[in-house]
Amino acid sequence: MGIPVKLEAFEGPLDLLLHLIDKNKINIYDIPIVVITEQYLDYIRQMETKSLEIMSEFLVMAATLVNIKSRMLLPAPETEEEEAVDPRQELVERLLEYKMYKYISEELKDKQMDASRALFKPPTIPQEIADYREDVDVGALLSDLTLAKLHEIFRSIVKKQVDKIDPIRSKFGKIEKEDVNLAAKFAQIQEYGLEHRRFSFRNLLEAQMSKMEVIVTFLGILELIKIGRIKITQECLFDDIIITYLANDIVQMEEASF
Amino acid sequence: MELKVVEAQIEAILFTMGEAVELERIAGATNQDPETTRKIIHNMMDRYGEEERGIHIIELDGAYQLCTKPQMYEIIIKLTHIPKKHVLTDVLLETLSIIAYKQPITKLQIEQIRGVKSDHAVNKLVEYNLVCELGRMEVPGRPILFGTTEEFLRSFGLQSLDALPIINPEKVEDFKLEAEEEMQLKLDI
Amino acid sequence: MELKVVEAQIEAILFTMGEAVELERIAGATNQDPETTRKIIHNMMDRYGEEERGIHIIELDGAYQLCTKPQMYEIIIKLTHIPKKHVLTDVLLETLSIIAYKQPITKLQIEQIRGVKSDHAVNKLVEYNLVCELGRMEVPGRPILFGTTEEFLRSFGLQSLDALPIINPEKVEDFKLEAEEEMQLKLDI
Repeated sequence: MGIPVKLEAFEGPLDLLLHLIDKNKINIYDIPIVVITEQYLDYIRQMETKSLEIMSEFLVMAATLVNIKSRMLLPAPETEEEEAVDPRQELVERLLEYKMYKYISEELKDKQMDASRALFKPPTIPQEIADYREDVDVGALLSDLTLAKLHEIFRSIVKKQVDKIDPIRSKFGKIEKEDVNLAAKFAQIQEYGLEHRRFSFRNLLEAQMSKMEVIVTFLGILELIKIGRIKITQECLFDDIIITYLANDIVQMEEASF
Repeated sequence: MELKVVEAQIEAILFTMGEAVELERIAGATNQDPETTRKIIHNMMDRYGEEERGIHIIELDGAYQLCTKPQMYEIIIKLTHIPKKHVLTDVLLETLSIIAYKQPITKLQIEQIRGVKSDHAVNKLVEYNLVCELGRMEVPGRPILFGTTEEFLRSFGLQSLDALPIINPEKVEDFKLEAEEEMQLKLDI
Repeated sequence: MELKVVEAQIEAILFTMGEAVELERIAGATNQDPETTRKIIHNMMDRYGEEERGIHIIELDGAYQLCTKPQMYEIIIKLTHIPKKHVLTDVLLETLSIIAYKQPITKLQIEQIRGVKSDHAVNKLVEYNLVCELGRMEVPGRPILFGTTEEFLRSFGLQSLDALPIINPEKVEDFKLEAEEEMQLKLDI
């Protein structure tokens, strides 16, 4: 297409659908499914979202639209008693409900604006009165509670926890997290130091491949300062920090106090 | 006891406590029955409202609290820095209105209406103390039911949940008409 | 400006500020000269004093403050001594059972099990003396560890925590199998 399209951020699939309906100035009760579906799919294609979860919500809506579209293309089955239900019906109901809440939330926003102009006063209860604490009658509080009941409550929580584990997906392989070897990194910084003697802290961090490596490098530097093997200088606030390697050898991590 | 004395006592109570105080507690402290107390307070509310006063009494779900009248805001900010309340994003407002109208409601039900995951929004609202847990729904999985708090009423200037803006059935009709009027193309399959 | 309006403004200022406010600041905010402001305030002080009011304005070295009248002290004591009704809600029961069985446990761990913020519930249980702090966990942030109190044991007639009913490990296994079967059913459809 070549035309840069500025995508608005939509809160969810219903939000996008409402926008399309609004943009085309069409009646919500009479959505031209074909047109809307095409535009909808178009938007999804242009969407740059890295979150699978968000994307999948939009895709579900797209699938619903395509489903409605196909059902509308098929001849309605001839039934004597029931009147054929418009496949768009459910969608329209959802859209209307959603639109209502969008409207209400605007009303609430105004109310909040007004209400925020009233100011309250913190409690000024004299200290000796504030210090008074009545005893809570634990016995009365627990009167209906038996150990068995407490146990039952805990069991149902445990069951809920177990339910949450998806037995299918939990058996899938894991994406291995990268392994940054602390000891190796520690030695590596010192080797670099032996070779360069004076070097830039910023450059050192920029040379790291991942966030985890940056963190480990930073920890390594801190440790080397602590054991007096390097010193650091900085000309001005927020300037680059210059590291000077003072030692003539390398210590192993075990000797340091990690 | 003389009415004036009781009124003075109620004023002192509300002033000292600062926060909302339940009718029953006020009644207990002033030795009045709750219904009489309620009448006295409402009488005071009217007077505070009519007179040229800088403060008034508001009602929050059967509790009462003293606060400044909104029109005093401009004068007060000249003197003191007023901490900004949490600015609610559209997402949070939308979620909050669903909870306000449909309470008690589960996260799943909210998500069905919004069409998107709402964990983050619900958690934020709980964090802001606008929404709280009401208990559990007795269905498999026992999901948590959410509802609005007293802080919600206060932040939105509502006496009780009955004071929520009404979703008028006519409004639905309006939306429909609006859409029809604006309609320029009526495409059909 | 009308006198009544200035009086209302002064009342609102003193109410919001809580502490003593210097005459000059009040005068500045209300756009009056200090001498006029002083007269207005003293006029208000007289009225508050004469009328049967619960609060009055006091002067402190050229500054003014709203506070309750001394004779209201008793009524505040009475109010704060009215016993509040305490109930163990579902939320509290759940949190208590988790703490009982998983102690020592941090707030974050409780939240992970419940899936929602649980500050309020934990604080209430501490207030009720059913739960207390056991120390801190030696991890970054040093979060507080919670456990049940002696009072908790006493109330249930337990000699020690070992006497708590045990969750059968087999039971957990059963739950897992159940869940797997349910999932399989869904897939088979």
